[in-house]
Parts: sequence; C-alpha cells; structure tokens
Amino acid sequence: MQLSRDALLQAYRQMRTIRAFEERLHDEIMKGEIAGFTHLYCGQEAVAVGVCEHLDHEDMIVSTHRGHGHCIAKGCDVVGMMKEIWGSTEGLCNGKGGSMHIADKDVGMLGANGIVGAGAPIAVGAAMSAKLDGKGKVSIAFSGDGACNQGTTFEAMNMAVVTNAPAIFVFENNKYSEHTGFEYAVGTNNDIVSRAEAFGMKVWRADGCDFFEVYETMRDVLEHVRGGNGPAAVEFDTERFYGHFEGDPQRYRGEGELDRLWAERDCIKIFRQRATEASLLKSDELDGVDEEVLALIDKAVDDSRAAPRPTPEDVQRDVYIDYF
Amino acid sequence: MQLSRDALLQAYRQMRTIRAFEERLHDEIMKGEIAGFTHLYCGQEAVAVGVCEHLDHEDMIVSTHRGHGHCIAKGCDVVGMMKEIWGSTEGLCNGKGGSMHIADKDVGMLGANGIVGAGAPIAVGAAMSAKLDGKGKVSIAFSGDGACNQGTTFEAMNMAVVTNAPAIFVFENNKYSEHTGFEYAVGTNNDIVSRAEAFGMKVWRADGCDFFEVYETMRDVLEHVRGGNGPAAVEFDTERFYGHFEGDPQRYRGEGELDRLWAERDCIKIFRQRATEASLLKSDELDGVDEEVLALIDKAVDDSRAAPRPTPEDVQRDVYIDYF
Amino acid sequence: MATMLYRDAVLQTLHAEMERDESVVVLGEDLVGGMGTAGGPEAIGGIWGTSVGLFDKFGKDRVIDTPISECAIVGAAGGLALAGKRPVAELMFADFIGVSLDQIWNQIGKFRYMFGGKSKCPAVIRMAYGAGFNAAAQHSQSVHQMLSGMPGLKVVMPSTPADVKGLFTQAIRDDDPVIFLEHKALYGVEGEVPDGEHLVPFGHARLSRAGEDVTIVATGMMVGMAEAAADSLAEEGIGCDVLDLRTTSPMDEEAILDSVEVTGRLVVVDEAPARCGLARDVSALVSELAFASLKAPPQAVTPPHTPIPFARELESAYLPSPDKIVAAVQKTLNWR
Amino acid sequence: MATMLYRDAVLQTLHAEMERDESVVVLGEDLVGGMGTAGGPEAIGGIWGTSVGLFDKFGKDRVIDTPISECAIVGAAGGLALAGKRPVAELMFADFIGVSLDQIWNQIGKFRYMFGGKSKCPAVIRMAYGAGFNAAAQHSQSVHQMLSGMPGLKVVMPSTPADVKGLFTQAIRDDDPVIFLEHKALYGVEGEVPDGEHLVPFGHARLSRAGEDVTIVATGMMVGMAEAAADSLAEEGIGCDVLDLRTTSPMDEEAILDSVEVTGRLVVVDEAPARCGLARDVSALVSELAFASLKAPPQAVTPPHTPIPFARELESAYLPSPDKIVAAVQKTLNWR
Ligand SMILES: Cc1ncc(C[n+]2csc(CCOP(=O)(O)OP(=O)(O)O)c2C)c(N)n1
Ligand SMILES: Cc1ncc(C[n+]2csc(CCOP(=O)(O)OP(=O)(O)O)c2C)c(N)n1
Ligand SMILES: [Mg+2]
Ligand SMILES: [Mg+2]
Repeated sequence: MQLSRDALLQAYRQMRTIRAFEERLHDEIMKGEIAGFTHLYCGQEAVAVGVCEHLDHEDMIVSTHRGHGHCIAKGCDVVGMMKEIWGSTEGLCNGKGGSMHIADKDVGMLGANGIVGAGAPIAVGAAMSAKLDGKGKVSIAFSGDGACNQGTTFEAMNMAVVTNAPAIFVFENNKYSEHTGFEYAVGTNNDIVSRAEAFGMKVWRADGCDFFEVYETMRDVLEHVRGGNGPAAVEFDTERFYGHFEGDPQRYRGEGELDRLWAERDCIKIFRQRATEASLLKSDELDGVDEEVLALIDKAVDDSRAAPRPTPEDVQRDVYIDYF
Repeated sequence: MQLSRDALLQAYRQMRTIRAFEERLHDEIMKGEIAGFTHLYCGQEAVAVGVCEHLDHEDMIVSTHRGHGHCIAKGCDVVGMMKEIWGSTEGLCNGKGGSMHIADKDVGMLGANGIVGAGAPIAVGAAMSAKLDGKGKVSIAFSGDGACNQGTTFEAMNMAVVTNAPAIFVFENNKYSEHTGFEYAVGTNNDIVSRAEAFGMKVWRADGCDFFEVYETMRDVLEHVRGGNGPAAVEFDTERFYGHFEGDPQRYRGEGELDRLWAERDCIKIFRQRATEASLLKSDELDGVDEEVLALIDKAVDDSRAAPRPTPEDVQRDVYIDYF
Repeated sequence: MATMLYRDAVLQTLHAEMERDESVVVLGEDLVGGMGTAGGPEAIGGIWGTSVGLFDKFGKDRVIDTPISECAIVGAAGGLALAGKRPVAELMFADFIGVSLDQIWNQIGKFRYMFGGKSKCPAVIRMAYGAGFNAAAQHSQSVHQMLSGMPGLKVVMPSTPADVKGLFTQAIRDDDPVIFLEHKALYGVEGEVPDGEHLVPFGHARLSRAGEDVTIVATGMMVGMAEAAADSLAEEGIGCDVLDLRTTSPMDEEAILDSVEVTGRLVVVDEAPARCGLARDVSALVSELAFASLKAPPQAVTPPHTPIPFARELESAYLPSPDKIVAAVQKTLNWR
Repeated sequence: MATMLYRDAVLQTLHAEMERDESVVVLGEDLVGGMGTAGGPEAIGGIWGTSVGLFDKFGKDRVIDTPISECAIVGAAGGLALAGKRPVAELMFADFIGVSLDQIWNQIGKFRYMFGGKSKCPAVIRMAYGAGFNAAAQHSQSVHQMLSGMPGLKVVMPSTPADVKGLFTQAIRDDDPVIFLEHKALYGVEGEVPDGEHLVPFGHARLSRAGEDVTIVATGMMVGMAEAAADSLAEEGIGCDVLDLRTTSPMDEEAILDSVEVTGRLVVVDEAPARCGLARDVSALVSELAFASLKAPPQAVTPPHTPIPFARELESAYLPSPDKIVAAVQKTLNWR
C-alpha cells in the first residue's frame, strides 16, 4: 500500500521537526543557554518517524538517552519538550527530567532513559500489558548498537520470546557507542539482530536512512507482532550527524567521513529526492513544511525563554503520590 | 589420542569421588547434620571430570551454586570440602563459605557462586589475565541452562569475543533451572550455544553423560582456545539426579522420568560399561576404586565431625587484609 | 480472626487482590513452577509457597513465570505499571537486588519524579530477606537500609501475619512503587489475621510492648527478639516500649520521638550492619530531634561490619539476639 | 610540588603505577576511545580524560576498552584480581553501579571473607559521582553511603588533587577491593601535588580548617563548601574544625570523636540524602560515643529525600551549600 499524500507530508513534517528541533538545540547549547547532557538524534529521523507513523497513542514506546526524535515522532508536544530542556515548570516533565528523561504517557511515550539498555525490559513489561489487554497493541524498545551489549537487552529479548509478548526491539545501528566503533564492541562483527535471532525471534534488517524502507519494513514487522506471533527485532543501518553528546570533538571519525554522510546519507535529503522524483510531493510543498517547522521551533524557543522557572519548593514535589 | 589406563582410572576415581561425596551429603542432610543450602551435582560428573582432566592448576575455573563436582574435578581437597560444608574452621574456607562458596585459588578453582550467572564475567577476567601471562592457559566458566538467561552471561560472552580472551563457556544443560523446564525458559527452544554462536564464538555440542565424548570434545575446544583463537562455548546435554536443592519434591518430573535417567543416563554406569566392554579397564579394578573412594568419604565425614568449630571471634576475621 | 502462617498471609492476599482487581499481575522465577516440564505447571507455586494456585486460577498472562533474569523481571514490572497494571514481582532472595538494582533504583523509583509527577508506577517488588538459615553471604542479607535511602521507593517490613495482610494489601493498592520485604525465618510463624478487608497504612509504627524506661526500635525479624528482650526485662521490673516500624520508608519518626520523650533512652535493633544503616539513622534522628529528652547515649544492636558467615556458630554470633538487646538496655540504663 | 588538576592527578597516577607494576591493568568503556573506528585508538582516552596516552604506552592487553557491559567490567576486574592482577576498572558514572552492583557487592566485596581469607581481590573500581551539572536523576548521584555499608569494600573520596594522588596510589597497591569515587565537579580543580612517591593511608581524616567551636565533617565536593562556610564563620569569630574524611570505609572515627570532644558541636555535610546516609551515621556515632561531650544536637546538612532534579534552580536548591552549612553551624551554636 502506498502512503497517501497527506501521510507523506506528515512524515516529512515529523522528520523536519526533529531535525529543526535538534539543530536549534545545537546552537543554543553552544551559546550556553541550556544545561545538562544533550544527545542529538539528527541523522536518524527516518527511523523514529518510519516506525512511529504506524502507531497510535495506545501503542507504547520506550526510548534512550538520544530520545528527542522518538518523542516527537510519537507525538509529544514540541513546545513542551523544548520547555523541558530549558528547565521550565511548563516543560513536559515540569523541569524535573530534562533532555534524557522526557516522557508523556498520554501519547504512549513511556520515557527516555539515561541508562543504556534499561529501556528494553520496561518495553517488555508494557508489551505484557498490551497482550493482557488483547487489543493488538504493541510496545517498542529503541536501542543503539552500544545498548545491544548490555545484559538487560538480552534478558529482555529472551523474556519477550518466553512470554510471547508483542514487543519489538528496534536497533538503531549508527555504528558508534560514544567514541567506540560498532565493529569493535559488538562481538559478532556483522550485525545485531543475529543475536535476536538466536533467541528465537523473527528479525528484519533495513536501511534506516531511507524513510520508505523503514516504513515498509515496519509494516511487515507490525503485522507479525500484532498478529500474536511473538516479539520481533529489526536493525536499521543509520547515521549520527553530530557528536555523541554536545561538545564531542569526534576524533574517532575518519577523514571526510562526516562530509560524506551529510552528502550521501541524509535521510531528509533522500526523502525529498525520492518523493519529488516520483512526483509524490512537490519541492515547494516541502519547502512550505520547512518554513512552518522553523516557525514552530522559533516559537518553542521563545516560549521556553519566557516560561516560568521552578522554585526551591518544587524540589520536594512529585517524589511520591502520597507518602504518609 | 587414547587415554592411558592411569588416566582412565584417574577419571573414574574423580567421577566416583564426586558421586560418593554427594550421596553421602544427601544422607547427612536428611539426618539434619548439615546446615545451609546444598545443591547436588550428582549425574553431571562426566562433565566436570571430562573438562578438568585437561587442565592443570594454572588453568582457572569459575563455578556455580552446584559446585562440588567442579571443585573435586579441579583438585580441591575432598576432606577440606567436607569440613567446609560441616562449617569447621578447618574447612577449605574456614567455615565462612559453605557449600555455595568453596574456592581454592592454589588449584585454579576461583570460586563457586550463589548468584546465578555471576561466574561468567569473573571467568572472563581470569581469561584476560591468562592472555596477559601468555602461557597458553585458559579460564572456564561453568553455567547452567538457567544461567544462560542471565544478562551477565551474555555480557561475558561478548566481552570475551571483543577482547579475544581465552575463556571457555561450558553450559551444562540439565534441562531444569530449579523447577522450570529448559524448553520454557530458554527462548530459542532448541539449544544454548546458538546464542554463543551469535556472539561470533566457535561452539561445540556433546553428550555430557558420556565421559569419552566430553573429554574428546574438550580436547578440540582447548586446542582452539589455547591456540589464541579466541573464546569458545560448549553445551553438554546432562542430567541432574537429585532435586534442585536438598528437600525439593521434584513434582516437575514426568512419571518414571527419574527411573529412566538412572537406568539410561548415569554417566558412571556408562563409563564402566564402555571402559570394560572395550577392555580398557576391568570391573574389579573399578570396584577397587569404588572402595577406596568410599573409604575416603567416610574419613572425610569422620574428620569433619571431629574438626574444630569456629568461635564468635572468628566472625570478624578476614573481611579485609588490613582495614586501618 | 483466622490463624495463619506469615507465608499464607502473603499467598491469600495475592489471591484476594488478584480476584478483586484484574490489573494485578504477578511475575517471577518458579512462581508457577513446572513450566515446560513433564510434571506440568503448578509444580511448586513459588519457592516460598507464596503463589500456589494462582496459575490455575488466573492463567499465564497474569501469572507470569520468568527466566532467571532479575533485571528484566523488575523492568517488566516497571513497564506493566507504567502501562496501567499493578504488577507484583518476586525476586526470590533480596540478595538478588544486586543484579536488578538499576531497575529498582534508577527506574521504577524515579519515574514519577523524573517525569514531573505525570506518570505513576504502582509496582510491588517482593523479596525474601534475612539470615538464620546458614545460607551464607549471598542468600541471607538485609537490604532495607539500602533501599530506604532511595527516594521514590517505599519500603515495607512486616513482622506478623496480620501485618503481612494489612501492609501487602496496601502495597498492592498503593500507587507508588513498594519494596515488600518478607523475612525467611518468619514464613513459618503463625498469628491471628483479621478477616475481610484489612489495610495497614504505611508510616505507622506498631507499639508491641509498652513501658516507660527504654524505647526499643526494631523491624521484621528483630521485632520478636526485641519483644523477648522486653519480656525478660519486664520480669526485672524494667519497662520497654517496643516499636515495630513496619515501614522504613516512610518512617514513623513521630512515634519514635514521642516514645523517647517519655523514656529518654533508646536502643535500636537492626539486622544490617551499623555503617550507613537503619540503626544509626534512627539514633541520629533521635539525637537531632529529641536531644533534650535523651538521658543516655542511644545504643545500636547490629551485626558487625562483615559479610554473613556460613557456619552455625558464626551466624549466631553475627546476628543480634535477645541477650544482646538486654545488654544494650542495661547499658543505657546504667549510663553514668 | 607541581600544580595540577584533580583529573590529571588520576591520569598521572595511572601512568606511574602502570609503569611501576606490570600487573596493573585498566578496563572500561571508551577508556581508549576510537577502537574500531576510522579515527583509530586514543580518540578520547576516557570521557573524563583520565586515561589519555595509556593505550599507546601499555597496549591493548593492559588497557582494555570494553563494550557497554558494566556487570562484565566489574566481574572481569574481579577475575583479573583473583588471578593475580591489579585491575583498575572505570564505571564512568557512579550511577552505573545499578547495573553492576552484584559484582561489586556480592562478588568482589565478599570473595575474601567467603573464601576464608585465602583469596585476595586487589581491584579498584573508579567512578565519577556527584551533582552540579544538571545531569538529572540518573547521572548525578552520590553512592558512598550505599557502598560504605557493604562490608569488604573500602570506599575512598578524595577532595583535592594531592589526595587523589596519595589515595589512588594507595588504592592500586592495596590488597583489598577499593571503590574510588571521583567528583565530577572537582576534575577541573587545581591544587599542589607532592612530587615523587606519595601515599595517603586509608582511614585518616584530614583537618582542613581548625577551630574550637564546631566540628564540621565532610567528604568530596562537600569539603570545599564546608571550608567556605568555615572561612566566612571565622570572619565572625566562630572557629570550626573541618574534617575531610577522605575515606568513608574505613572511617576515621577517632578524629571525629576527638574533635567533638573539644567543640561539643557537630555539623555533618553530605551530598546524599539523610535516610540511611553518611550524615546520620556520623551523627549517631558521635551521639553514641561522645554523648557527654555534646552540647547541642548534631546537625545534618543534606539534600532532601528526593531524586536529583534537572533544572538549574532545582538542583541548586537540592544541594547543600555554604549558606546552609553556616545556618546549621549557627543553629547548633544557638541551641538553648
Ligand atoms: C549503563 C550505562 N552505561 C554507560 C552509559 C554512558 N553512555 C551513554 S550513551 C552511551 C553510548 C550508547 O551507544 P548506543 O547504544 O549505540 O546509542 P547511541 O549513543 O549511538 O545513540 C554510553 C556508553 C550509560 N548512560 N549507561
Ligand atoms: C541471580 C540469581 N537468581 C536466582 C537464583 C536462585 N537460583 C539458584 S539456582 C537456580 C537455577 C539455576 O539453574 P541452572 O543455571 O540451570 O543451574 P542448575 O541448578 O540446573 O545446575 C536459581 C533460579 C540465584 N541464586 N541467583
Ligand atoms: Mg550507536
Ligand atoms: Mg539447569
């Protein structure tokens, strides 16, 4: 099934929103406006959007330290996210969480996570819940190529197979965990999902820089999992355009590596090319989206700057629902 | 290469010693003489002995909660072990450890372990050390089919591959983790080492109830690992004859299951049959070993009963080498 | 009132709460037992016998037998709770928080706060703790001191079958994550348990002996020892308040301070060592907030700073005992 | 005496000890950096810059870059140590003890005891701890209170570059397992460091300010705050002893008690919350053992019982500060 024009425009809008959100963050962080540790998702947009465009708010996802893209793709409010990263009480988490801990259960976004590998078991629990509810909903754990070496990820995969839970393990292989190369740290030296396969799971592999490929692969994955056939894993080959964290000098990159990636592996460029060449969308329509998106991000930043700041009394709020 | 008569007798003596040690423990525990949690290795003797007969004291092993067999096979003093289980200050661990924590670094036995899956990372560290020493020594992690679901085991396997450490993961698949069946808990539903394979490791499978098969398989495994070709994993199909712990009613067994195992899968019976049928050893030679072994175990129990008991002052000894 | 074992109070509460609320789900290793075996399911019903009959009644999606993967067990409980269920996970031995701590400490305990109060995580993590079985250093530990220090978690330590029912029911219905610590040596203890609905709110200590000379604070297995000490002291005419804290987070600080205001003397008994432990916490609390009432230095009766030894004689010497508590009471009475 | 950064004192000690003793081995994530990349090894030398140049000098078998597998990292350190090496493992953030606690707590900390004193485990586990960077609830924590309560471990918290050198050298040469806690916010702090061999024995507090009115006990990052408070109080004529504990296990109880015997007043500053924390431990210790000397109730300056919040204003409000310490000192002086 082809995507409708509206759906295509929506997908593009989502990808562009993630990109614009992050590039603006990159600038603001350089200016020193933003506190804390921030990891940019830039370059991987086609994965988050290609996965989440299949989901509704009752499907659940669990994210990572590099979570902005997943949050936006799943429907978190972009202004609320920006305010959160700015530390305002109007942020999605009231300024308590920041970049690494954005969540919005109302849209099925159960939480970003600062602990590598911690999300997968949580996603399996959410999948158990979905199974119990019997509405064909799924739960997705996003993980990196680094996270696939964490024991928790393996335990989660086995647990999902054993309980036949509708969990999907999406591995975004951007070939780096911090400053270390995938080929060094991942013992198999070829891929990640062969591990998932060894747990008895059905697996897929696809190019994560091509939205259409991600989207179509996920259609198959979701058909399998929603059909009650147990968990699945999929590995997307993708690229990270900025440093591991903001401030990373990226000395582990080869000469010209980043230039090549920007030229050849930019999922937004690739989307535009494919969509316009096939006459699905017109360049100026896409430019129109770009403008709207940039305006939204401007507004998000302006609102964030003006948003109320927390007070010392806020520290003790929301530890418990009720303690005594 | 065939094993010499002496080596065969020695292997038999080791297997019989484990069996006699444990059957005596079984009786003494019923009588209430022994405190703590005890897990009997009975039925799996061919694995411990078939593996350890290839090793010397500079090769290292790390064991599990079901560790008596590994300890004896690796050369721990049997009387010292019995005294330990009896809680005497003359025990191998001065009465501090008990059944689950027997160790003797002088024979390369780095420790049994009460935490399922905890041994594998420790074995990898020992393997890193062996690699650094460059003498072709190896380090072996014994794990069960239950332990293969613990994240630590996976992390250890990947780490061994990445560092090319001379580690060997010996999985003793006795088909049960406590009261739960292997087919339920291990997602793959066929075997354990296919997981190890997915980490890029060379793997072997063999019948763990046949000493000769274990021994020969380990010859190949060790040749591979001592040769600097990286870690390896091997899965032995084996049987546990007693309950998970002493006191387990074993309601998870099928009708007649245990009788069948005793009849068809007793590694000691199988050894005797094969060794005598091939005229490698004579029945009365083997009976002679049996008698010597039983005498040794009698002595171990008598000595343990008479051995000195700890005093309250001993509690605070050996927490640190020096604290202030 | 029915009489039942501590263990059975756990089991019956699970049956009752699972019947009452279909969002209650249990998970853990060997919780069913016999999965994937010829003997078939319900071969054990939990190694403590605290889940017998659940599988037959509620089926495999609500009674989830898991592989040996504690991190995934607690993590799954977290995910179930975020998704709207009320999971009760069993860790078998409290010592296994070692392999699952991240999910307890950094995940379920922090979701609510990190997410600005917009999520809730009504997960209960049950575990058997404590010494007394010569199970040595990795199967005998008390962990309430570590877990109570983790903001976001509630920590419960019932000492009687009645409190098991009241506190466990509360734990399951509570909307915050709760660590429920069952003492191995109490499973076989019998006691009267109120019929029908019985809830014990958190943060309310129980006065199990009353006296005006010394305040003894204890939890779990230590409560019985404190009572034994108080009873023998009573024969000598020395009266002790014995306060069973019931929950260490929240802690009923008021009850402790009120009692010390009367007695002026404090003995805290704890099954974990003193360093950064609960005994020192309570002593300091009293010293900070009831300084003027104190007639003598607070006394702590705790094990020494050592792992838990195996041999019978060593484990007995390691643990607090009624005699050691009596000695501490006498020390505080004889001070100066 | 050379002047150097706290961070560089870590790095240079590693260089020196690895040169001195070839059994010293380091391992951790991104410790080399660039492994398996086109940029090649030594792309980073540790995210804290505390292992720069080691790989080139000592090679891949002694400078082991690991996958993201903290349990295996600590476990491997344990195995290396049992096998006769002196591993120094880096956990990057102290918060990651959550995923590796079993190996720290139940394995390396207990080997010696469980094995009857016949094994030794000279492993050092380094980690960066502490708040101040708006890194929120999972990247800012202090963990000394948990780890100090675990018998078998030694816990070290240097507050100056000189002590980094002295204590880290001691940690590497020590035959027991040592947790070495480096405060993130101190990495960039400069100080004088003795040339040549410099060892600081464990269990000896450092008196960094002397005064007779109040004793202030602190560790790590809190020492500087205590000093700032003491300096401003000195201007008002109030004299404080500031005791930097340096190691929390072993703890220099004598130094604390001796000081309180003179001052009669105690303020304990800690970066972890009060419940089962170090501040309460020290207060209780003094209340139990120096009761007669105490002129006022001990005061604890700690964060509240909450996870660590993200926003700047919240994190500042969460943390102790010189002002809060001054207020506590005044409170103890003004008592009654
Ligand atoms: C348990 C744990 N270990 C280490 C870290 C530090 N850390 C944060 S991100 C990261 C790399 C993760 O790599 P990957 O999973 O590939 O995700 P990516 O950063 O490429 O998106 C590391 C090591 C952490 N946050 N948690
Ligand atoms: C981390 C941890 N989880 C659970 C247990 C409890 N436990 C002890 S042995 C065991 C089963 C282990 O099964 P397997 O690895 O197959 O070894 P076997 O008992 O068959 O030798 C379990 C669950 C434990 N000791 N440690
Ligand atoms: Mg990556
Ligand atoms: Mg087994």
